[in-house]
Amino acid sequence: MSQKRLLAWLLPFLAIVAVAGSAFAADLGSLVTNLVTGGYSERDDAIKALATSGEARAAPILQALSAGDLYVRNSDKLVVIGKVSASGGSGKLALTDAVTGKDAGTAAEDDLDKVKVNNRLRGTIDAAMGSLTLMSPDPKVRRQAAESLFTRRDASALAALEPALAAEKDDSIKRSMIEARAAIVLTTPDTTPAQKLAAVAVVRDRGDRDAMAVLQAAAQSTNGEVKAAALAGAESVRNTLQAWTQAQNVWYGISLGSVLLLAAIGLAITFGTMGVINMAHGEMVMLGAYTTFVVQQALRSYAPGLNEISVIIALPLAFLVSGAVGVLIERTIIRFLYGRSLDTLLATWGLSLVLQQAVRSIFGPTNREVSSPSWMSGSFHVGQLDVTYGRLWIIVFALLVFAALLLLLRKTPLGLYMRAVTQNRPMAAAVGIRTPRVDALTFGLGSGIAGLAGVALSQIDNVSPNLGQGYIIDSFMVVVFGGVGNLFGTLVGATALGIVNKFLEPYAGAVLGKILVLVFIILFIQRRPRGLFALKGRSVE
Amino acid sequence: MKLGAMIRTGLVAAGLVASATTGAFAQSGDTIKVGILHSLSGTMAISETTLKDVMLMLIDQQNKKGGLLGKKLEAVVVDPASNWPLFAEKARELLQKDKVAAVFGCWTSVSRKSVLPVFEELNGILFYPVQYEGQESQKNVFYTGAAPNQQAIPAVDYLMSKDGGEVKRWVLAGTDYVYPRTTNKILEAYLLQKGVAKEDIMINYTPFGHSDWQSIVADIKKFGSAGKKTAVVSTINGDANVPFYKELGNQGIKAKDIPVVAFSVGEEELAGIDTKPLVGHLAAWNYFESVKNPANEQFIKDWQAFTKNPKRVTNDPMEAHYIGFNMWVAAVTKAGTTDPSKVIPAMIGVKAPNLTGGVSEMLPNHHITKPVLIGEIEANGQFDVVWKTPGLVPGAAWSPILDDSKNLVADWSPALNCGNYDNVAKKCIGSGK
Amino acid sequence: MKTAPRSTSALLYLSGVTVSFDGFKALNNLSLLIEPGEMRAIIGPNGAGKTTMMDVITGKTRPDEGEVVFDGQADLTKLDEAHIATLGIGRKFQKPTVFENHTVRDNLLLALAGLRSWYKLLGAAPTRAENNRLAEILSIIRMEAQQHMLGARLSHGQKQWLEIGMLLAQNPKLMLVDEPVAGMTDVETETTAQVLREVNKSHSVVVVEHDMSFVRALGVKVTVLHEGSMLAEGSLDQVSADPRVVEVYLGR
Amino acid sequence: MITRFLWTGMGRNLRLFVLLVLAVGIVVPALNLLMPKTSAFYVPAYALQLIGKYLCYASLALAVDLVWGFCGILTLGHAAFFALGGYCMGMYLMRQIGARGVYGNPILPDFMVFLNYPELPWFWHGFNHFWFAAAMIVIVPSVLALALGWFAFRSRVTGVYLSIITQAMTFALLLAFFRNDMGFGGNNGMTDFKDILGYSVQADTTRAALCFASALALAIFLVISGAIIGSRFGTALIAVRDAESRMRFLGYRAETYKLFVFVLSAAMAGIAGALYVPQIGIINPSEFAPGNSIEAVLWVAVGGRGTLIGPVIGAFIVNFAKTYLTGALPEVWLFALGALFIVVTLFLPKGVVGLWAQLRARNLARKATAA
Repeated sequence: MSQKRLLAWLLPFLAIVAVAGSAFAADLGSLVTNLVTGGYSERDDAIKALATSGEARAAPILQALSAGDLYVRNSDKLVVIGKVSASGGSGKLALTDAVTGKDAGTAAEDDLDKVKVNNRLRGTIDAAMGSLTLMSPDPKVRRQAAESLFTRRDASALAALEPALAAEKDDSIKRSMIEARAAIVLTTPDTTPAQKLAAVAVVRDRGDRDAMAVLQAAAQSTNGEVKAAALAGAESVRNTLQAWTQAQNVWYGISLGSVLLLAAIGLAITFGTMGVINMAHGEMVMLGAYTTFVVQQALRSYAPGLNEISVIIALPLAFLVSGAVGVLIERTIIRFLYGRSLDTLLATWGLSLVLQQAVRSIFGPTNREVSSPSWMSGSFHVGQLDVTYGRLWIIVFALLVFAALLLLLRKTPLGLYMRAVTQNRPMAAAVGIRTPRVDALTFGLGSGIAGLAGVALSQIDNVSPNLGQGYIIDSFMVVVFGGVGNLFGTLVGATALGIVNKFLEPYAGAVLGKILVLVFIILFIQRRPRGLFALKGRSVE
Repeated sequence: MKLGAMIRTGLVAAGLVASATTGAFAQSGDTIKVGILHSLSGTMAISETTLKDVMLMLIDQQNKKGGLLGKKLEAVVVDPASNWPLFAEKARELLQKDKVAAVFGCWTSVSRKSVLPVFEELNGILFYPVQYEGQESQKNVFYTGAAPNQQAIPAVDYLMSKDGGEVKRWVLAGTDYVYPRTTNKILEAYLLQKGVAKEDIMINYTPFGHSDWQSIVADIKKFGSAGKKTAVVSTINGDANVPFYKELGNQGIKAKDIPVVAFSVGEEELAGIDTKPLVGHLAAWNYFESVKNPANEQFIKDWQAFTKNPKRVTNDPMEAHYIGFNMWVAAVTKAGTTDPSKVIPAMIGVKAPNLTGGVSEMLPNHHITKPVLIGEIEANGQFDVVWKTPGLVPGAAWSPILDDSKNLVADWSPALNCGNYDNVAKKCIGSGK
Repeated sequence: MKTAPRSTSALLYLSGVTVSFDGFKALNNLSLLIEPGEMRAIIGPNGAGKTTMMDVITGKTRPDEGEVVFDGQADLTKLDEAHIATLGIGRKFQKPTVFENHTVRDNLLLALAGLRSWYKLLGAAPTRAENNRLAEILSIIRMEAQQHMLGARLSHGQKQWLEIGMLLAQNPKLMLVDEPVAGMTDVETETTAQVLREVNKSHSVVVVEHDMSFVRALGVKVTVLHEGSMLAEGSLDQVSADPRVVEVYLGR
Repeated sequence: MITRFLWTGMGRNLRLFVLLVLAVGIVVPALNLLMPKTSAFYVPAYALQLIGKYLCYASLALAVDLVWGFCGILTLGHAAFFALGGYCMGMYLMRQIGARGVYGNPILPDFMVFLNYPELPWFWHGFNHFWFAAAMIVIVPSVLALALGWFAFRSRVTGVYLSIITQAMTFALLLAFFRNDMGFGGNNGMTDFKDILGYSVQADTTRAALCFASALALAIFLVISGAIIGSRFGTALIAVRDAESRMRFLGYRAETYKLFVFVLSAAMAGIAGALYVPQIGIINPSEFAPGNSIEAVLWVAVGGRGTLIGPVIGAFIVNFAKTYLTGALPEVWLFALGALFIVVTLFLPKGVVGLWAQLRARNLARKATAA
């Protein structure tokens, strides 16, 4: 073992001694200097040293390092923390002296040298922060600290964990800390088998993936009893997780279904009620996504404060943009093709080529960045089920759109006219409905909804000229499978196909799963040539 | 219409087709034509259009420097429209009709495979700028992108090192086509060699443009919770990356827990993603825009001026074209002619500076020497170089790790003049010549 | 269930036939007997199930319950349209449907009894017997002059005639004729009645019609349908005296 | 009898058109082979290959026209039959490479060596024989068409539903052939062919022969199609297209008529695909892309559906435009192509041939009034 490695190994222990006796107080300045010099290994040690130094400045410095906010000023090699200042003007960072915590003026990024971190250092910082923040007054930070100790399982943290555990009042955080301690006990070689057995029980009761990881690692133990307990514990966790996997598949299926529903529902209107096979439907979706992009760009420059709700602002605009393009298409192309529904397919295919190339010419061929607002990022747990906010909102949104559309068709005069025109055009015209206008509005409505879908899809997929192509075939499958002219069919069809797809995927793989779904649709249409919810009766033909 | 008249009309029509397609035969003697064979429409336009632009810039710059052999260079741009047979057809058009001196083009493996026979038959020159699966060396092709040993292997080495997090468990996730298949095959063999257990390697393939990553990301999460440090080696192709990374971010997979190292994600791809949730994930390339040196800064400045867009990013395949183009210019100058049969031999040994501060050299196997860089994604969509090979790595056409190819070498120098020479059997096998 | 279809002397035998569309009963326990050589008129208000009954007989619609037997042995509920047609049931639709892109002659040729298999048709030219028969029918329907005219260019009345001609060409044992005189002038109606009576000499005929004067002109047994069931049966005078029939036709 | 069947069905125009196709098939390769390169009449190999390709596309368009124009089935999956024929040919050509592959394996194609196949998969056996491959080129697409049509026509799936089914079929095949595990070379497909029937695919004479073969195939397809449409079968077929249920009530089994034509058309598409592959030099799954099938339909629409001659003309017009525009206007050619499709559907519902007929009719009318 090289001297350095030995030192690294000993350092935490030395540091604990130092905290206890405060006789070994290293100079903060030199600790911070070590943090920014040398290779990653040396700096790794420096982080550990700083973390265990007991210095009050340790936590903010490490946090800044982890976040990439720690800099070295070129002019005087001073280590500073830089933050984008609200008032500092463009490109200037407000600086704080890392060691003293005092204001150090402002500087442009070019005058600073960023202190680099890699994943290894981030991990070390995380573990260190775990011990450092266990006593934080903020319960959220304490909980996070306990959780990060559980995943890091850093033996040196045990010393910090015990007093924190004694001081903790909040039961659930206490529970997290006990789990963290158990995890550390299980991974530290020099704990007794009895301690380990008790720890296995604690971890097993936690019951999630992380617990599984700890137990599987513990199952490598040389002690037979511990090994057996860990294996049994892992088995029980696995069984719980297995059950949750099914729930997860259903959830993923519903989520995929909601995307399919969004993409298909506009088509259900234009195709299902008007008989127009709109191959440019995907491009309407794409226009909606690009509208979101433009809205975000505009907000970024003119009203950065509204960025969080940019997606919501984009919704009506996307509806209008796609809807307007839809009306334009209907007035200039589709209306000449009523009664020649297969011809609409050809014309709109040409149109989709034109629209794609137009977007490519205007926005360039590359993907465009559409960011997610914070309320659409991240996830939460329901039992062992990971529910991501983005997907949840898309499901909610899909259902809202569906409900609104249903309401529109059933309860408004426009809806009544639409149904009248699609059922019997000459009759509708005879009773004074202006059919051309209704046609244009119906097509505009279908396209507008596609635009709404585009806003949602911009959150999970590429915003590129090819966006629409990826959904057009799936959308047709959904509408046809559900039964043309039946909105509920589209809802059920989308959900069913989504869930079937997700249940097949783990067994057959993503590709074969999709092939099987397609074959299923082909066979299904043979059985029920008019889809899931077909109208029956003489009037059909 | 009488029979004779009808046939006559038909023949005239056929003749028109023939003459229109060959019409522009008039080869003006005072320019040297350079073909650009990159998709400008269809699914690959997203990546390839940039390369067309960079070629136009390089040609423009060369002309400002006085052209080549006293003649101006003239770019001939065609659109193979992400359609593989069309690549072959357009390659033939460039070589036969436009008589271009060299072609810079292709992105996907299949487009390269599609044009290979054409270049072989018509003895053209193709510069291929994209990292690829290797296991190939063709006399008429110069591979300026990375071979697997210039990207994949160093990346895995890095992850296995202390700095990379001492990864013990590996997810090899890729799009189902030949580049990921080959790369993963090489990586699997390499990892097994390094003592990684078979059950610690998970291989997953998805179709092109895969957009629903929920299940697979959940699987990766599951695989990563076995108590060993886990990393994902991603050979996921272009379009599918954005939803993949978005899903990673949403499901809270942080780089410090399960880092993802990608071989097909560069600055251009990141420009389409909100990178904040992805900070710390990795990419392995031979060039990053963030590399600091005068040549690169000049290149970026020129590029942004040429595209009139101060935010346009640069990426690795662009650098490959930069190197390849300069090498070709050097070789033509050396040979004193653009005749491929003279230029091809002259290419071997030609040196050209790359944009990371070194000088790349064309090897006898038609691959080049390049440094390998590992970058971490930063919040601003750039990469922060966290590791770099000490020197330049020579590209290997044939992987020494795989049984099929461990005895093979490619050497187009006059002594061997063979793309797949069996070192043990001492002969040139298959279609190597 | 494997019961042999009931053997009967009737040409067409319907018993307890029920058809429902999404809960609505288009036919409700309908029974009907047509004797060989008989001509029958079927009347009833809109939605009485007349056309659905035709659909059931010709195999277009499968009944939910009930038996349909043709010529004493063939169970029509098990057969498809083409098979039923070749057994000898011809149908003329309410709205005249002729093949618009074919000439009158080709329309008749297609209808002509005989060749139906696709591979035989590939190499076949019309035989002399077929040509003779075509000439005969053309003269019956008085369309010799229009024989090379496309179906699409015929007037409504001409299309009706062509359809009748096609029925003749098909030479079925039983003809189902759906509203043959809709849109015809009085004179045409009279001629049609004549033709049908003529046809009836060699074929059994079921006529569905609204036009009472036409039914009266036919002078045959009448069946009144209402809400999918048989309401009354007898001569036209008998049924029009039936108070229930009056109720159905006039009561609402 | 057969000859009578073949000749009586064909109209005069069609007969002349067939001769024209044959003439192109003979003259173009001949000019390539016989003329000196400096001659104004010399057809360069590049143009020869393009014309060969157009001829194959024209056969595909004709196949689409048979089912769309004469059965009323808007097929959105015909490129699948074309690609299947192409794959059968590709498998034969791969087997002909023998030990000349990069790994020098005498039996296994390169991609199999690479994917560690221990031996040739069962479905690759026999493809080393040309006769076997030739049979498969016809059989594989036909059987698929038979299976699909059998189910679909019997269950009376019609109109747009049928279109969607055919699209689902080609999409499923696309995904399937992309899978490397299928044993057809995955995304890269098959390429780098060497020989066909012992002749190098890169030799000028082979190219000329393939171009001629494509013209010959197209001519034969035209003759067969014309004969079928002109026969009593054709009369019945068109009647089925116009009023299917009426035909059933006349005692015709409409599904068998459609099925026969659908299968025949699939076989034609397969042969066209098989001729296409050695000329193009690659077959890969993107040939199954749904867009390709739609494009084939558009060729027919441009030329004029239900006319037999129209689709051939349409295929030539659209593909020539594509060849020309992707070179001349690489940035904006999609605008032009898209606009062409819109304009044709809006203003030329009967395609170019329809326009021609219309103009001629007007001309005749004018002459009549003038006289």
